[in-house]
Amino acid sequence: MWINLMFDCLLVVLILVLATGALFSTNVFTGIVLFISLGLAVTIAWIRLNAIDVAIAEVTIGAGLTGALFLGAWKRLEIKKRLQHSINITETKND
Amino acid sequence: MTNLIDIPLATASQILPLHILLPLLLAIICFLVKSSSIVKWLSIATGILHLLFALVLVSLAVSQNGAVFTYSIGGWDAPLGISLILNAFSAIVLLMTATISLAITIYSGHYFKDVEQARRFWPLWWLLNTALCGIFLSGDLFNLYVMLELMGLSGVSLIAINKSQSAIKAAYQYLLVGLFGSLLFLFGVALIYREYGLLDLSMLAATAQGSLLTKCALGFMSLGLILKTALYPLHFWLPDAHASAPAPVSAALSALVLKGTFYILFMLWFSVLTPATTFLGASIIGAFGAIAILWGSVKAFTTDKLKLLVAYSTVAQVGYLFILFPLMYQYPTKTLGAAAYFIVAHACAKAAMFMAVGNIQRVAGHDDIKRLSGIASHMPLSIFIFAIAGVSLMGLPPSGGFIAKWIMFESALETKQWWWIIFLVVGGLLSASYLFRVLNLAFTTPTVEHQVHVSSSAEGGLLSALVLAVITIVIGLNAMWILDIIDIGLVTSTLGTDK
Amino acid sequence: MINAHDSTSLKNRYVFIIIMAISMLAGCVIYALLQTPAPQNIMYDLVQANIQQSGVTNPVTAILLNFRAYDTLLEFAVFFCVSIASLPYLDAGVSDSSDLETQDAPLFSLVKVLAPLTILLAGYMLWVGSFKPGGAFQAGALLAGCGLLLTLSNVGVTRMNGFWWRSIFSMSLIFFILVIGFSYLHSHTFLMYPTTLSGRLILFVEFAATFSIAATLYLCYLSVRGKVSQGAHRAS
Amino acid sequence: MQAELYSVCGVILFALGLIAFLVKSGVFHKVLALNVMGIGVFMLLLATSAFYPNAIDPLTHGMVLTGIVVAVAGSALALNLATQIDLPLQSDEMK
Repeated sequence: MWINLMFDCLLVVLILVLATGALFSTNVFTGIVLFISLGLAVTIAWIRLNAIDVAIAEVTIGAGLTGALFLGAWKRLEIKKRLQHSINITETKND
Repeated sequence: MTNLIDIPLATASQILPLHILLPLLLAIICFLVKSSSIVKWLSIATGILHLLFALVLVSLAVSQNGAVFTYSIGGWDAPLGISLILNAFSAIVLLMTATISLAITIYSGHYFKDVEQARRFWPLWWLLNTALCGIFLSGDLFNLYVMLELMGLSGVSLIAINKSQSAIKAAYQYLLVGLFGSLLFLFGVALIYREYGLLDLSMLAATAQGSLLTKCALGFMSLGLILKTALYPLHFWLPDAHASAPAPVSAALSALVLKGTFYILFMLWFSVLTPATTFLGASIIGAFGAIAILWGSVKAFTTDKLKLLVAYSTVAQVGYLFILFPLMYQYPTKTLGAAAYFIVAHACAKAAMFMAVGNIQRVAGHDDIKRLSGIASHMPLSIFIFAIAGVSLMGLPPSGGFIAKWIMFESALETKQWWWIIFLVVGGLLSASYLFRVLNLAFTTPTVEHQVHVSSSAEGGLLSALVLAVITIVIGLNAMWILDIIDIGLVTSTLGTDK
Repeated sequence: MINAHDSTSLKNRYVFIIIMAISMLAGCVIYALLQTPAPQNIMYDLVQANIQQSGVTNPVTAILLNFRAYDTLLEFAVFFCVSIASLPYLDAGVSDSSDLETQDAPLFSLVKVLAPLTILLAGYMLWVGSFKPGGAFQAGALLAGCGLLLTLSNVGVTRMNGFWWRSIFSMSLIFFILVIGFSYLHSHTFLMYPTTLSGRLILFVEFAATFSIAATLYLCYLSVRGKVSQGAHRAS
Repeated sequence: MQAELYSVCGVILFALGLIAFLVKSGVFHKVLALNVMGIGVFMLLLATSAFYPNAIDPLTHGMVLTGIVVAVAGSALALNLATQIDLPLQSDEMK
């Protein structure tokens, strides 16, 4: 009983730390990776709360696919930024 | 409760789920069928059918002395399943939604020339209709959340259908605001569920108390819904979203979507979680409404773009809706009629106005107010519709807007909250000034370089807008009609849901 | 210079006020939460009493597809809406050669093993949903994950605008509405399944929903990621 | 005890997301904040059913499953629109 409660407390602290890290990190990529780990930590919390259905959905949809979406969008914006940058450089050269 | 449900009422209740299924089915068909003319005619036919259903429901509600229709989906009764609820108030709003969406459907058939845009428009438009009808019929808190999300997401996609940068930016901002608002609402739902273990609205209405947790929940839900309804300090997203969308979409967003979120808020305050409401809270909301009237009117007066002007006018008109809160708190029987009147009058007027403005913008190729001088001689019908809708927005006598404001006057006097009357009068004057600014220019003779060239068939699609504009006048002339339905509804049930 | 400094200090003050306000709000909510006794647990008894007639033995599936199937219908509508909204952006890409995707052999052979396994697992998940944790959403997400794996190893799908793809996106709703129509003929009530068939009807809906959900999630990924073309399109 | 712990954690997560949504600018942090707020609400809901560990309320599980799926749909649309916006993205001014 006591050990269970300790585990819950630790898990809650971990979740809060991961959430803070994901939300307030200055680097976008770090934020996304921390968010995916938050999803995994939360999955454990769902299992602790006897919600196995939700845990499966969280690990596949919440952490997995949302993470993939974030990474895909991040990658695309990085490429876009690079392209924009190169266009800007060529434009200034032309001027 | 059981004596109300006699056989004709039970049969009539069968129509309720059709209001959701019909638009949903059409959304799928519109998505799968490629031919745009089939889609168009099918949409118009469904719109008419939908309107007929709504008419049947309203006439039944009247003939059954304002009976409350309830329908347990799947035969599972309230705490386990979801029930649909229709009372006199929501019947009127539902009828209004069906009418306006039919008008917008007909207008859109003319509006979208680009086949690609039309193909994206129709399924999303019918999904939006599904969500709207779902909100007005829903009797379950979590179901309301899902409906809000559906309404928000389809609204966002509708703004973005023309893929221009400004539209996508506006859609993105609207989406963030919408998701944020829905999450605040969902947080409130979770708190309510934490306290009562219930989601059904009529059961909640019977058990809710004014505890601190319920107050918090109501606060979060109200905040989310106020954000989505764009009350003054939280209106920042509205002008962009409404101005950069295609005209039929702006009409739907201003006339219907805002009313959807307002309806939920109104219902939560005055029929579900009433013990948790306070006069102070209602007055604060009313005060922001008053500021919204002034701010929106001033912004509308100073803007250069016609569509932005109409969008800011929406910000101002939303202010009136929120002034209803303190009045409603003290004098519900009378103010409910004002609320119904105001919602219907503003929705019809604003939809007609956006359609007219959309037509002007498309024909003239821009919506710069300064360059629109003399437009009245080219597009008399558009300006005529604009003017009639404007009469209702200003609240001049033979219009629905006048009746609504008149009842608000009366209940403000009755409850000795005379200070709201100042804002009602000033708001009316201000809206008159910004609307006359447009009308004035439209009737002046233009300078040569600002000539607008108009083809003869420019105003073909405006028939439905004209009908809406006429409706705003008719409900003004025939004032008793809506009020009677509301009064009948009040006899059998208290305000919103049945207890 | 002074101006810039002023604006940052103003922003800091604004941030500080937001943080303080929200912390106080959260404190108030937590205080209220701890004051409130646990809610009455009527749902459990109700679900237990009615689960026999629902056609499935997993209570969550019973809630999702029978007692509150209306919510689920609308949720499918939400997904449908997102797929309509995402379709036009499918081809608008600015990616150049990408290093997230690879063509190296070890990954490809791994994917060749993993993909059928994921599909198998998704099928199991779908079937198991009626009596154990699992169901359409989880299966759909797994299937979408399989699609994602294939994309990562450059086995792409084209022409999601076509009629068959579009019918897959709307499949969940079409099947659901068919089931609604069918059961209406039996029971004359919206969404009331005939008791003897309800288990099979639920599985039928879930089967369709799995494909729709998978297709929509996959489409979302593809449209967010953009089209992979060798530096063809440039941002304007 | 467990239920209280997780509901407090849910509220704190929601508040963290709220702060990040209002304070942070940039696409990814906004959408991440929305997701974290969602997780907070889900935790609050699931914690409610943990008051009766022997009689788990399946309704909350159903709600959370629906909520997770709707959240993914919303994030996907948001990222989709965000990637369509031309740079610079910092110009999106949200309160």
